[in-house]
Amino acid sequence: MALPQRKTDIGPPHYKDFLPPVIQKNYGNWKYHEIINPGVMVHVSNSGDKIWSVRVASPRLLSTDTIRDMSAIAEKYCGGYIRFTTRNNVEFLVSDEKNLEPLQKELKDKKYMVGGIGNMISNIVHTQGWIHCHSAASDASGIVKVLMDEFADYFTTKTLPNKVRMAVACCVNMCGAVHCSDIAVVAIHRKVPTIDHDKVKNMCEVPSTIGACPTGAISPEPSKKSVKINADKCMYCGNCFTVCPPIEIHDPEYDGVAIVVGGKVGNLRSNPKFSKLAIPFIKNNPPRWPEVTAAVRKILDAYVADAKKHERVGEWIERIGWEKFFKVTGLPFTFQHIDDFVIARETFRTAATFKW
Amino acid sequence: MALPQRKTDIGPPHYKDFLPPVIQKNYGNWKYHEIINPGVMVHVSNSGDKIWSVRVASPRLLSTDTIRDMSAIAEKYCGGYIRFTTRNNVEFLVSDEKNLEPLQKELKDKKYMVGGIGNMISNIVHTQGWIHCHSAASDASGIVKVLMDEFADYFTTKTLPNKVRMAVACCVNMCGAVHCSDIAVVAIHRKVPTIDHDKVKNMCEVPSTIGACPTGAISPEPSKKSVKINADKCMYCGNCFTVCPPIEIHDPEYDGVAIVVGGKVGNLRSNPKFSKLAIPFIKNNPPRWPEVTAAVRKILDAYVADAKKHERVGEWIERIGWEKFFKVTGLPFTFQHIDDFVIARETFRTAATFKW
Amino acid sequence: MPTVDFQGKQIEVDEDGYLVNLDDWTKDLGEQMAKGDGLDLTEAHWEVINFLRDYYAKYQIAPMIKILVKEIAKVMGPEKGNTKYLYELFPDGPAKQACRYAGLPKPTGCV
Amino acid sequence: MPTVDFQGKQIEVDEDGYLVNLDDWTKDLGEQMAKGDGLDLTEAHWEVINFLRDYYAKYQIAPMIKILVKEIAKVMGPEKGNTKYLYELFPDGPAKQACRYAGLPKPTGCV
Amino acid sequence: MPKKYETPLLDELEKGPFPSFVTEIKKAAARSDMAADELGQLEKSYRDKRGYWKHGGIVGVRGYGSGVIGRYSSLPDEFPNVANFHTVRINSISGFFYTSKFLNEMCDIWDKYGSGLTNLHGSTGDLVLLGTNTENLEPIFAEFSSRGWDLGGSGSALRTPSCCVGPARCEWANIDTLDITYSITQEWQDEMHRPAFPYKFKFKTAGCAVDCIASIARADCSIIGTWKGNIAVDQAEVANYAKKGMNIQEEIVNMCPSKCMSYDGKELKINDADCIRCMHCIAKMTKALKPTGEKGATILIGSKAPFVIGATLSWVIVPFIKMEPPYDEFKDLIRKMWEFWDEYGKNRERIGELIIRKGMREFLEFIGVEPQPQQIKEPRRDPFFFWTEADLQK
Amino acid sequence: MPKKYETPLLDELEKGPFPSFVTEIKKAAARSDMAADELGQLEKSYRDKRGYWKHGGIVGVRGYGSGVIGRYSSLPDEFPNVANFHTVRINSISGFFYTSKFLNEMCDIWDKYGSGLTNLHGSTGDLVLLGTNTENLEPIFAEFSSRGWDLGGSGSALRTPSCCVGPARCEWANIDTLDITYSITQEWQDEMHRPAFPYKFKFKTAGCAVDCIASIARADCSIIGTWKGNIAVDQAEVANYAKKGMNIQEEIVNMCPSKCMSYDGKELKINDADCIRCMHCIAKMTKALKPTGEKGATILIGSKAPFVIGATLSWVIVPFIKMEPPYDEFKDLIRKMWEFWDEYGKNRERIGELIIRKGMREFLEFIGVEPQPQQIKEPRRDPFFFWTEADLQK
Ligand code: SRM
Ligand code: SRM
Ligand code: SRM
Ligand code: SRM
Ligand code: SF4
Ligand code: SF4
Ligand code: SF4
Ligand code: SF4
Ligand code: SF4
Ligand code: SF4
Ligand code: SF4
Ligand code: SF4
Repeated sequence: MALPQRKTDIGPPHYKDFLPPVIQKNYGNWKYHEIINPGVMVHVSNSGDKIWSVRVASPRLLSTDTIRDMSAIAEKYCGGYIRFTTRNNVEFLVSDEKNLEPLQKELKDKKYMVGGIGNMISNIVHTQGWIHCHSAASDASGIVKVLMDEFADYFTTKTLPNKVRMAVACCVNMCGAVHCSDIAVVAIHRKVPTIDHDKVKNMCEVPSTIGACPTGAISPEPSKKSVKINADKCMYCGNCFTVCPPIEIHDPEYDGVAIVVGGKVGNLRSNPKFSKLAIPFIKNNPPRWPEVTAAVRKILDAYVADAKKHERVGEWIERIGWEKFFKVTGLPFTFQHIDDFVIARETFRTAATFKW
Repeated sequence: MALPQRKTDIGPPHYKDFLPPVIQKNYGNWKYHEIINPGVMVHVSNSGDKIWSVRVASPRLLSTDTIRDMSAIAEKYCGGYIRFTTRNNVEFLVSDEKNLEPLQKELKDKKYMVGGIGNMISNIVHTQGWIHCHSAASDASGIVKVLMDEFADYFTTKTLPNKVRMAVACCVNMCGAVHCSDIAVVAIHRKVPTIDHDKVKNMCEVPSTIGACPTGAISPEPSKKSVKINADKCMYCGNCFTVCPPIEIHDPEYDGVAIVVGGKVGNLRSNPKFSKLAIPFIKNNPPRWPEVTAAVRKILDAYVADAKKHERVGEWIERIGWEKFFKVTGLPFTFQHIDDFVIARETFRTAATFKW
Repeated sequence: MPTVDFQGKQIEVDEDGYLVNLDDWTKDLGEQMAKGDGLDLTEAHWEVINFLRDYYAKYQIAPMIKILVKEIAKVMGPEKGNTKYLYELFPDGPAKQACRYAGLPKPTGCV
Repeated sequence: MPTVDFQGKQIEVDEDGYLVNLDDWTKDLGEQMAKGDGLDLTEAHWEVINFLRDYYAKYQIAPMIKILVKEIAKVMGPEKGNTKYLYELFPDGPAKQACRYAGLPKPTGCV
Repeated sequence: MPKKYETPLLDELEKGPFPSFVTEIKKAAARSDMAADELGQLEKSYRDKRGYWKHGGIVGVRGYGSGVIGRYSSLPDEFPNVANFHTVRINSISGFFYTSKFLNEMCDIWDKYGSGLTNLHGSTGDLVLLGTNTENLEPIFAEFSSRGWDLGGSGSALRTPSCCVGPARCEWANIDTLDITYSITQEWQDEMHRPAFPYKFKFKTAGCAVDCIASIARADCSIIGTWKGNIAVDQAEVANYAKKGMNIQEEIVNMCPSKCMSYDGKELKINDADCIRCMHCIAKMTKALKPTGEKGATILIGSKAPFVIGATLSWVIVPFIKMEPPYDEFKDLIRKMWEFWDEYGKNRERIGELIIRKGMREFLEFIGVEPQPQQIKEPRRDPFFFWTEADLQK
Repeated sequence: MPKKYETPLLDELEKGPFPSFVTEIKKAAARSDMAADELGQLEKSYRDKRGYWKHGGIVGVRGYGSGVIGRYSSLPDEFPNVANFHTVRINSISGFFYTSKFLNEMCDIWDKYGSGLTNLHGSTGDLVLLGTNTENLEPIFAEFSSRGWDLGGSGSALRTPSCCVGPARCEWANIDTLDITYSITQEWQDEMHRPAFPYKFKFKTAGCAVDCIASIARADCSIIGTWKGNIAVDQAEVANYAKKGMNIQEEIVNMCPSKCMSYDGKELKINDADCIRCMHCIAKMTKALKPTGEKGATILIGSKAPFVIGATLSWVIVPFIKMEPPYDEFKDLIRKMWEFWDEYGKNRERIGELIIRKGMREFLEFIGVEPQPQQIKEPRRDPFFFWTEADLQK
């Protein structure tokens, strides 16, 4: 069968063609919203018009089967209009109030997980992992799955002091917002990469490889037309591996994840914050990484128990102080927690004030 | 006349021998103090004993004449006991209350400036300047004199929201606490140093000179057995000049001072803070640097007008925000204010929040 | 490892057709690779390929596109100093085709 | 500039007696400088002076005291590896005397 | 019939309440050889605790240098159907709005030419078609582009811009995030499809400082809506919130970062001159508070992941700019930034890293933006700084 | 009769209420040739807007490598009496206490051998004798040392330690600042007099976190007194402060950085577990509040002026250490730090710079101190970090 005529540089279709009519009409004219329950919110326009959004969880990795099923549901209750959120949840956009209940019923019947709106744990931003990326030091989807199972009630019913944004990245390239999440998991290596010297000269740009190293651990090895790594300086980031295929860094024995906490991106109350290291390492333990869920549980529970209303995880920690964070969570403080990278000195405690 | 027998490595005398008896008796046993007036405070011991301290300003550079005069006063009213403060004021230590009034009278009669205790401008920490240092880009004593003249009433009578600690350094070696002062003046150069190449090879360690440059602007000039300076990278700090005499950086036409603000060293309320750049440059205008006093006056007045009780200058600025500091003081904001040194990125505004 | 037959010899290439041993490269091999993609290499193509090879020999890295574009502008005239022109010459893109024909290592990372 | 008379020649020195032209240095000049301070240079002194000269020739800087002390410990025995011993040899201190006799530039800065 | 693999480990991940990606792969694996081998290889990864993919390949569609991520299995013999298994990035719709019609069409094409697996969406915001063979790339492109869809970015190119839902369904949007995203995407098609930058470049647009697209954390250019004017207070609604149990003093006034609010139990007062527009009070009392006055955006530059100098957040370059179609002033500004990057950027150097390396002054002078205290948290601390000849003459 | 210079510019600095350094120089110049030439040269500096001193010279007293700052005029012909004009640093008394007897003796010696000018005190804390000729150095040293005084530090050596007035006259001192200063000064005379460090090293000791000696800003080792225990509250005195007009809520409770205080108009309560011992409440209500429990010090390392990497503040190494004579534990700790510095320090590298260069871990392991969250403001942000073989086996 002949292929249709290809076009180039046309860009995506215009968004207007995908907006429900009530949105087109009230575009930019919304007055307020109300959260009806963790799965449903309504936006009310200055004109009085309303649109209801019903949110369901998604594993993000979707088969066409599931997409077709969602389409069918959207057609039945939403005039075919559906959207995805910036955290990969699905939102059914309901223009007609009478469809709201039947839609929710069908979703529940079909075992869709409804929720995530308000002060909840919403979906976990994540990345490819062993599913599609060469760089992964762990799997992202699996960890997301077990964490969301563990905290499902915080998606569907139980509320928190504020939203808790989680992320999982399968390597330190961090193709998510790990570096600014309330609680996040990032996969790391812990062994110096090995180099297949014979291949370097054919497959690898030596200057780029040297330049890729954040700590300057790589230098030329002219005799082999290759490079060498100063093991004392290497902190296993894998950037050399990214730019130079003959360098190998995976080591199942020593790969695993670190947990970082206290980041945020919004400007509310306090400025956007980076996540900071809470747990330097947990071994990969597929398929359900029980040590990871337990660790996150410990941190989350401490937050829930102690945070004030509206306080994000990072705001809570900054209020009580990091020394107290380690105390209340019982997490050990190690040399790995003390920064020794570029802005290390800015993290040292240049004050005589702290808690015991 | 034969010299007395020299001794070595004996260290200073024991401090006990210099403490008034009431202090010896109540050493470590003080209960509280009261500030009677800006020039007098009393410390009360758990035993009920008291010691009064009467503070007078000092230019720090003292002739033996003046020291003898102070000694005489101390002998008359204080059993000969006198001390200097960490900011170079003089404290007459009165053990007998009845000496308090006559002492104050004599000090006033002799035109000693009494004050500095409490929420005042105390003496200005400073350095050698043109009086004794080869490195000076301005004079310290002169600037201190005109500033203290300008703000004399804040030493003797008028109180402030909190102490205002000032410092003056005659070059960026900053032999004072300029980098952590409420308001400070630091002398700077603005021209690339010149090199007397012939002398470098005899008088100067090339590697040390290269290593001294904070920006890596210096490299070897092997043909001349000397060094060369990359003018684009040089920010006129003068460190090369310090380590290598054949390098000259003084340029009366372009030398002058910068004003930094908002630093503190104490841990009260907020952590110790660095001073930050407020005014990048004011030309040297001896003998009385009127532009410097006017600029400091402007900053101080804004602080006095707007700060809450107990707020230090830096705490006030952080509360209102730096953008508002520039607005209320009317000081221009320039490219020089934006950091481009080692931790520059940490000073960029990584938030969408600020005042107009 | 896949191979290509070149003048009777089996030359090793990777999945994307880049040489496994850069020393295997000859001008003719470049021509043959292009033919495989349905391309006849003109002088204009060779201008690019030679620049890539020279640059690589000198710096051990492939030039950034912007450098390549500037070079072309210099040699072929400013109206050709843009990526459009490069894609006219090499429809699959300079990374995919020109670097391959030039016998450079496969560009990495930037995906 | 002050000068010193050395074997009939006027050698330029600075206020502290350091050579203005390092090339003027000879062993005898070193000896003469020491004599001026009332010192007779023994082998132990020369051990230090030679080390200073070698080090300077190699690195273009005077060694840090700690390096000098370690070197002495190595050559003369651990009981002499301390500053006390250095000050016994050179009562005015290694910077003021040994570097000067060795014809090194005047140490700067560290005051 | 695709091959059926035993997956005891992955099966564990079908348990529990959250929808399972394993179930999704299994659904596709029932029909697709590719999906089946993906499942098989993944089970092996779970067993061996390591991935089995090789370094990215160079594949794509004619005329484009980007839009496809090449991927080869390192176990091609064991899993031949994923021996090559590339992802195709389809440029999504502003705000991630879809219709069932389009989704169904998309599924039809993808079932025909690909694994039947997708990511809705990738982290950058593309509609990711997860896994197909090299020979299917051109057909897929023809099918999509003929229907009005195009590929997104990859490589050292402009990446697919994305945005929050904004004016389409949010009362706080100060700018038209969807239109801005559409407009810049259309404007810079060439920059997206034919990599010519030193490294990747990402735009993300948020309607307000809540930043529901995380623009400040992961966009080379973060566009964040804001306003110049007062917050209008509806005191009756304030009273309503109080009545419903909100502790206005604790939850709102005390949490205001600029401490510019006060509440006496009746009236909520805002000293607007001191408000830093953090959005806290507005977000928590949406019925009572509303920004008024001029609307526009703050432009921030430079956020990215940790390599090479550590993760960065975007920082303010232009505190306020009007954002109205056709956004010429904004686009000109971006062009100047790219010119700067083009001039000085090293290979694999993001624009933010370049600015940190070169200093803000060179960048600001190049793009013609004045120094302003809004660009910094605090002025420099050390008295080391540069003077140009022109500065000296002032 | 010393030469008399016209000083129209400097005369301007005799005006105004603050005591004039010019007047001081003039007083000395009336008797001293050196002081007279100092005055003349200074007037010239004021006219030409530049200093006229040359790079430091190497002068000193026998057996010492430090204690004297060599200084030569660059205009020796014009001002021959300051052609060489060195300063002598006399090690001051802990807490800067003096008797008139000593001061008078000091003046006698200094008038005989020097310019008659002093600094009371230098920034480091020495009693600075400002300006004398080379030939007077030995006599000056003999006069002082025979009376029980010694020189202070200079060069790459231990510098004269200094401290706040502490227990001698302050109710807040947690440690005996004077005794500590005396003890370390005596302990390390050799380190002070015979430079053998990579660069200078300064101790400053403050009795509490008020830090009246600015130790955290300008000491390689800052010793700051602190306590482990509760703050005892005298409620009657609290009431007194309130009666006298203190707004306790505003001035004390709201300004407490850890927000661990509360006040209901009657009782002031402190949640001691959350107190960070900043000293604010205690300083402002000294009669009402008093720390109790164990006393000791926090040891911080590393503050210094801007060269080469920018100014630093000291940071916590040991959160709490007992400080009781003979301070052996503390002294051993310092010796280990010096060993580390000796081992790895480069020429002109302060210990703080070295730790920043090498990383805290190497330093802490070397000196045998555990990692503790009190040492940092916050943990690292980027997931780049080291593992030793031992770590991996854990
Ligand atoms: C749908 C979505 C935008 C989109 O274009 O898709 C969205 C929608 C809304 N956000 Fe958001 N936010 C969305 C991602 C975000 C993100 C981005 C992210 O998570 O990566 C953030 C920044 C998180 C951070 O700071 O780290 C975000 C931080 C907020 C906040 C701030 C919470 C706080 O106090 O810190 C609010 C205000 C609130 O909840 O009071 C908010 C409020 C809202 C409101 C109420 C805005 C409105 O008036 O419509 C919307 C519903 C709230 C809800 O879901 O609870 N939204 N929101 C995104 C839903 C993601 C999801 O599936 O859960
Ligand atoms: C005498 C002196 C110690 C010495 O050993 O010489 C001293 C003595 C006292 N200081 Fe201080 N401080 C002295 C230098 C300092 C310094 C160091 C400096 O300025 O370089 C500081 C740190 C400044 C900073 O943070 O930048 C300092 C910050 C304070 C503070 C904290 C003020 C604040 O709230 O930030 C207090 C507490 C107060 O005033 O309430 C204080 C309180 C006191 C008390 C009340 C302590 C006491 O109970 O005796 C003493 C009298 C206060 C006064 O002068 O107003 N002292 N005080 C120093 C006098 C210097 C002078 O001549 O003015
Ligand atoms: C697919 C996606 C993850 C996902 O599962 O969603 C992804 C996947 C990859 N990213 Fe990413 N990045 C993706 C969003 C991101 C983001 C988030 C964002 O865009 O908001 C980031 C962090 C923000 C940033 O740009 O810094 C991100 C930072 C990186 C980096 C680090 C770049 C840096 O400057 O430090 C690399 C490394 C590189 O470029 O070589 C990278 C590289 C990669 C590569 C190409 C790995 C490589 O070196 O070959 C991954 C291909 C995976 C595969 O085989 O499918 N990816 N990458 C995301 C793109 C989907 C889409 O187009 O929608
Ligand atoms: C006299 C004094 C200033 C004063 O007027 O009080 C002083 C004077 C000099 N200092 Fe200083 N420093 C003095 C306290 C300081 C302080 C403050 C302190 O010790 O609390 C500092 C900042 C803290 C620090 O240590 O970093 C200080 C940081 C410097 C530096 C920068 C060191 C660095 O690591 O960045 C230098 C440069 C150098 O060492 O070459 C320096 C160098 C100098 C030299 C020796 C200049 C030179 O390179 O030859 C000055 C000699 C002046 C002269 O001819 O009389 N001086 N110097 C202070 C010593 C008096 C005393 O012993 O009591
Ligand atoms: S985070 Fe790393 S492993 Fe995961 S998708 Fe991105 S580059 Fe690949
Ligand atoms: S893994 Fe990272 S730190 Fe180690 S050599 Fe490679 S690039 Fe450098
Ligand atoms: S600050 Fe500079 S000029 Fe002033 S005394 Fe110190 S080194 Fe000399
Ligand atoms: S003045 Fe400072 S920046 Fe300039 S060359 Fe000398 S050391 Fe470097
Ligand atoms: S960023 Fe602001 S405008 Fe956009 S969806 Fe979130 S709250 Fe609404
Ligand atoms: S927007 Fe933020 S800063 Fe402004 S009044 Fe509301 S809470 Fe305060
Ligand atoms: S630092 Fe503390 S103990 Fe020392 S004088 Fe100041 S307030 Fe008193
Ligand atoms: S000492 Fe500081 S932290 Fe502790 S209670 Fe008092 S004000 Fe609060």
